[in-house]
Amino acid sequence: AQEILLGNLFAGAGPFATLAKTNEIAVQMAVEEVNAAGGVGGKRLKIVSFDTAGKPEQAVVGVRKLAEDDKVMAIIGPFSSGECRVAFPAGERSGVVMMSMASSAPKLAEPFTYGLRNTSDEGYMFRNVMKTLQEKKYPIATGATAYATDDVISKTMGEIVLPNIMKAAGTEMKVSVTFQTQAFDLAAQVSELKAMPTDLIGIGSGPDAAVRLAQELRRQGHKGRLVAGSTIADSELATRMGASGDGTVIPTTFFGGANDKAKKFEAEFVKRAKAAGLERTGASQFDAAAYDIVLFYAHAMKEGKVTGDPAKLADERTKVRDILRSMPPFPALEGPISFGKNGDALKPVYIIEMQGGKWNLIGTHASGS
Amino acid sequence: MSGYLEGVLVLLAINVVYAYAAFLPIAAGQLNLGVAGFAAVGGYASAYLSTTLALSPLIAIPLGGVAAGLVGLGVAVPVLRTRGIYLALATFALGEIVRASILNLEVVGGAAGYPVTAFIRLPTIAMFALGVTVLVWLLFATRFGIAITAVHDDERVADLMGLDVRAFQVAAFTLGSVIAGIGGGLYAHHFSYIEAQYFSISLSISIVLYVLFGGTQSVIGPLLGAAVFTLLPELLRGSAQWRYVLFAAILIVVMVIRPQGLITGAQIRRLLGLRSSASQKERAA
Amino acid sequence: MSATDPILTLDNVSKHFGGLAVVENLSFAVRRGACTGLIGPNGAGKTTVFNLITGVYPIDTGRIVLDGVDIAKIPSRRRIHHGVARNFQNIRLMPHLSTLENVLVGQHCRNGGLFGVLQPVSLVPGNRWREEARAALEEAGLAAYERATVGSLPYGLQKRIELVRALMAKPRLLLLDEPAAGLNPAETDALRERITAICRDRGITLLVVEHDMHFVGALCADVIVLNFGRKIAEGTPEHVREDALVREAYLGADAMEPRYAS
Amino acid sequence: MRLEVNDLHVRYGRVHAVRGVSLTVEEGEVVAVLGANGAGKSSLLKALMGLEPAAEGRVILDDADITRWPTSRRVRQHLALVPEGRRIVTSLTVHENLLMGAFARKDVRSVDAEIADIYSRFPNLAARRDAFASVLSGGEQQMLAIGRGLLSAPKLMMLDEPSLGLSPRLTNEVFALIGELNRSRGLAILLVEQNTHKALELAHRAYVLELGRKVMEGLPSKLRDDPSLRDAYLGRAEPRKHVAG
Amino acid sequence: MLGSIYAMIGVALTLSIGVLKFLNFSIPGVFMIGGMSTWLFIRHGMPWPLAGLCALAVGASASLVVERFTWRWMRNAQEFVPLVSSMAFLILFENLAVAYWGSDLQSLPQLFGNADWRIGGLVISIPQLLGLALSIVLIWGLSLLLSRTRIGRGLRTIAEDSDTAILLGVDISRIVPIVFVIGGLFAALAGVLFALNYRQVHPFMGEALGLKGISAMVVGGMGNIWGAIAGGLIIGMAEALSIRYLGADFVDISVYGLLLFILMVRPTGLFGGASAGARA
Ligand SMILES: Nc1ncnc2c1ncn2[C@@H]1O[C@H](COP(=O)(O)OP(=O)(O)OP(=O)(O)O)[C@@H](O)[C@H]1O
Ligand SMILES: Nc1ncnc2c1ncn2[C@@H]1O[C@H](COP(=O)(O)OP(=O)(O)OP(=O)(O)O)[C@@H](O)[C@H]1O
Ligand SMILES: [Mg+2]
Ligand SMILES: [Mg+2]
Repeated sequence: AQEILLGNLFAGAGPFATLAKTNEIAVQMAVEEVNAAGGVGGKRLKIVSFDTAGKPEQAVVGVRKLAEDDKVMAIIGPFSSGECRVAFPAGERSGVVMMSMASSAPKLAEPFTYGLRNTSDEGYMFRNVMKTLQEKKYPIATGATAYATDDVISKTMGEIVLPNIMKAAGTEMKVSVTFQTQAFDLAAQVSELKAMPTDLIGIGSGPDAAVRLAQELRRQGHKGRLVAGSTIADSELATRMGASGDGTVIPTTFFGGANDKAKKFEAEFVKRAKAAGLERTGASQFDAAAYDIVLFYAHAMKEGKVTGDPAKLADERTKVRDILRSMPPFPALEGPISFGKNGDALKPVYIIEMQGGKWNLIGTHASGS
Repeated sequence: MSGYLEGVLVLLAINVVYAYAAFLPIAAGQLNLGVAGFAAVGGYASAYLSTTLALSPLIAIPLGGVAAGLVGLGVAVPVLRTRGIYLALATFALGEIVRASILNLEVVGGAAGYPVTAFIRLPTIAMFALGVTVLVWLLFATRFGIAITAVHDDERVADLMGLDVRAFQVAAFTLGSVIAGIGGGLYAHHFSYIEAQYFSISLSISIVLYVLFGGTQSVIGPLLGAAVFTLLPELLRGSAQWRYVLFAAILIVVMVIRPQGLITGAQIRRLLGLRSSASQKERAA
Repeated sequence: MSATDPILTLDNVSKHFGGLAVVENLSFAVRRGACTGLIGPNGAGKTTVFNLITGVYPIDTGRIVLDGVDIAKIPSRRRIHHGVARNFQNIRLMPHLSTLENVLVGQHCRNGGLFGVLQPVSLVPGNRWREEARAALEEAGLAAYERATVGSLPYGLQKRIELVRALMAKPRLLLLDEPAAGLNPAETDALRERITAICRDRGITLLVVEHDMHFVGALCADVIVLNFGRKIAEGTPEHVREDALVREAYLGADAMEPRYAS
Repeated sequence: MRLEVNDLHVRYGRVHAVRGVSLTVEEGEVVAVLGANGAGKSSLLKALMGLEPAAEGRVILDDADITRWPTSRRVRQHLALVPEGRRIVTSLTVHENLLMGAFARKDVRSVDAEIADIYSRFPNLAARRDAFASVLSGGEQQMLAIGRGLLSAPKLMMLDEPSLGLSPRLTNEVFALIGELNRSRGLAILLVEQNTHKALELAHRAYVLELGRKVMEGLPSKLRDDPSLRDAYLGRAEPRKHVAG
Repeated sequence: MLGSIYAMIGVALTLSIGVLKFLNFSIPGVFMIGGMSTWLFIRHGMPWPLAGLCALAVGASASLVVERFTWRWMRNAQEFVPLVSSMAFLILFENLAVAYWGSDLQSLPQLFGNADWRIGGLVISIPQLLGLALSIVLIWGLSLLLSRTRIGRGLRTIAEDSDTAILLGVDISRIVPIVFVIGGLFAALAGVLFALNYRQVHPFMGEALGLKGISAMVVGGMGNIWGAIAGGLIIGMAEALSIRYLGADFVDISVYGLLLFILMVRPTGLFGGASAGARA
């Protein structure tokens, strides 16, 4: 074969559609770069896409199609934790490496050998947020949490990760309120928070609920600083929160302004997004992660001298897996990255603060710090 | 067989089981929007049994169905006090309560979901689907099927003809729950992982749509409906982001042409090669 | 009326809807094996009497005794097991069932146990119950419509199907509410002959409501006349026809108009 | 108002219910349509009212071809049908049902008086004025259907078995009423009736349908004397059992 | 406030099911269209009142399209069947929105400076209050229309038996679209109010609210407009109270538990009078 195939499981319809679309742009950029640099062992990379519509069942069908029918070397995605949960067992059975760019549910990849995630542990990320706040001497004496309970990541964030790490940093936890991911009216929760104003409000939720919460907090006149894990990191968050987001501090694994490489990537990305009809101010951490996944695969395939010969497919897939899992920190777009025992990436963390509808970098922490 | 095809067939088989779960109550005039709730009970119960007691899925899945059936039986009497859209809403509420309860049930993982170790493949799933289909077909070849329709059409008269209306309603509801539970068990054991969010109202609604789209008057309807709803989006893959737009448009157009669903009772009679009353009358004329 | 051996006795039965007394202190007996007519003006309560006997509504006071059993205390569903079957004034067939299936529903009270319910009636060739139903349709001249969906059949045919369905219960007492409505005189005559023959052959006692006085006169030995929920007259058709009250309330001026002779 | 029907066909899928029927109802005329069960009488009336599409043929009202008109337009042109099976609106009260009869009318002023007139003719209805129509007895529903039909101020009224379920006395009254309206207002009537004797007594002309086809037409006296018709529709002639006097 | 949005969606639904016996699942889609169009028009520089009005027009037109392809064809179909088409319209609307504007949550700018009204600790936003008042007035007018007028009687006849309605001269091909337009206006208005108050919209915003709207309608007793309002407020309150006292974990259990309980105690909803009982 003159080409080596990579599968791409993306959610072309449903609630992740837009995120998936920008991911595709990032993946395409990476593939072009690799091919421009001579491909893998002289062979070009080619992407075979499968739309899961964000549905777990279809993710499984996708894995089987890509692995068994298209005989891809490895799979980029799936996107969400829900899809990963059912796709990883299927990938394990088919013996094909898969790597998610967004799933961050705790310990999800741990039971699998072929399932990897280019995302970082939320605890590790948030610890660095508190570290930066301390370094910058921001007020952190009192804290509260507000989190969604019907989504496992948000719930773990709100019940365990945020309060424990805040307490460890010396913050006194005062209040905790809960809501549902879909809840639109957070007035009741906010008035409860407002009854006992705190310096920090830790948010455990996705970006949408965070936007709602920020707006309601400001509407009711709460001045506390919002802090969160990477669950609310979204490249457009600053635009969406507007003035109500001022002071919000979050960790992210990708920050466009961090270095030249990132700047160049982001500029190109924004250009391509625009060409595809998407107004973006920057790339999200998922886009960067998707981009890096292609680079990891290319690296591992080169390293393993993968030929793409159908007869050796199973062996070569396993080789790719083994190389990835034992890879020394690889100089990726997001920084030097390697994989831990639990299948999740160890990567640098950038701490950013929102000010006037823009993110500013206020701290950088090296991988595994 | 291609992995893709097998994957799609698995979905089809599971959807067929779900469709029959909704069909039984619909045939008796009950729009059950809680099918997903019963599927959840069956799915979680069978997964729990096969994981903790190391039962074979072949035993655990029917047991899951029984568990769902017991829940169905327990709630049938109060829930069936309501009628029509009220019944639909009551079952919807029931399904959501089941889902929300599982979300808080830490034995089975709560919001984190529940991993299932045992794994079943297409042949097993297809066997279950076939079993359920044959069962429902047989059931509708008996007086039971007629009685269910009679109860649906006119409760009062059915009662006066000596039919135990309540018993038939409860039976249809409960049997539907059992089948839903089996569907949930199949899902759990093929996808190796279940979470409460999957068993949401959207699942219930799509299942009900299979039946309404396929036609509620015959046993083939649910089969057809499930097939269209599973296969059509696959066939439309080529249309990229317009896939579901096209899918919905096709549904709308089909319903305009065939408001009674794809297949109706009268058609079945015609398809089976039986002379229609019309041609007979013409002959008699 | 010599009700020496009544199969059915209503004893002081009353029924009110809200403030409206629809049946009041009604007592009458139906002779076994005979055919009794129940007539009266529109809104007199005839259909309501049927509804009370079959249990569509509970009675307010009184007793309804069928062969020595007070069926007023029995749930409506069980009454058909005691041998009362009926048709409905506004036809009530099951619109989604075929003619044959509608008739099969009529058999339910004879074959309704778990075993009966699970018997495959439509798969096995020559199933006893199905054959019986087909034979009944055949006999009623409806065999051609066996598989038709009943909703689209003309009114007159639906009426006849309902009669077959009621007969499938093998009742001892058959209640017919306006069986001849919608039939022309020739059809009415045919129907009357059929009913007479069936009741004679099967020993069925008949209670019929009908506005066609020729039909009632030819079919019934006894007639009970209701007005405003009360009995205003009873006796033979000839006797009742003479009654001034009946003529005033029910028959109207030209009650005696004869049929056209050729 | 004059109605002319040319070669009308009605089909329900593969059932060919009316097969090329032609008939006329002249201004101020009472015309009866007779036929056995399933002959296609109701289908004919439904097609004339636009409730079923005419598969072939033309319907002409005065000089207008109304074959494709929607029903509402026919109602506004003073065509009315008292349908088979009454079709009472059970979730409305008796009074509201009557008001519905006048739905398409522009001259609302006289409606109240006309309703009062209906009530005086059918005291049963007056007594149940505010009851839901669902509780009415069969005959009362029939009265309501007739009353409702009259309230649309028809110039041509089609009645599908108006005497169905009415007591002998009321049947007479209804027929008398129809005759009276015909004479006093010149209301044209197209009457489908199983009570053949009564219908022929009232009608100026009659048609006979059989299996969707017109098989006979003419004056009532002529039809009455036709032996085949007598056997099929009038019953054996000998007056039985009833006592004269 | 959310209660009044539920109520308006509930009214739109109840209008459709009560008057036309049509469980119209596209209503949540029209709600979304109302919200998304408001955002779109404002983004293109329209002042908010104009944007709101345009959004209403878009919503009403969408509802008309739904009528053209659903009710018109299946008015005599078996119960529940139209659910398929109306659900298909919901899928269609959502996926069209995703295809054109992406699946993101979109934010609207702050439109009313500081329009909040503070009483003690309570913050009530004036636009929310106005929205509530507006919806009550509109709903009141609608209920008068239905119970008093000729059109109302005509609609009730259509509800029971559209063939009879036709027979009596009701021009259903003109009246029914009006009902759809009114329903569409209510749903779209709810969407506009939602967009202006919560300042965020996205293609799937209809689903969750639509379900609450259906609950509101049914709790209130279907076909009863005031019931829909009461139902909306009850659901909204139950939600708020259980969040306050039980936490979000139990919101669904308590709200839906309440719903189930109400239905078991009163199988036709709180204000759903037993409909005219059929007789044998
Ligand atoms: N469920 C009910 N609620 C209130 N009134 C009722 C009910 N059922 C019957 N009625 C009233 O009782 C009276 C008698 O009704 P019924 O149907 O028994 O009359 P009927 O003698 O059969 O008349 P017809 O010959 O017209 O069929 C009618 O005036 C009717 O309106
Ligand atoms: N909706 C329908 N679908 C299919 N066939 C129908 C439908 N309505 C009527 N038919 C058929 O059309 C034929 C004529 O029926 P129609 O009701 O016009 O007869 P009719 O003369 O009015 O009879 P009756 O005296 O019993 O009322 C019958 O064969 C009937 O089965
Ligand atoms: Mg009666
Ligand atoms: Mg007829």
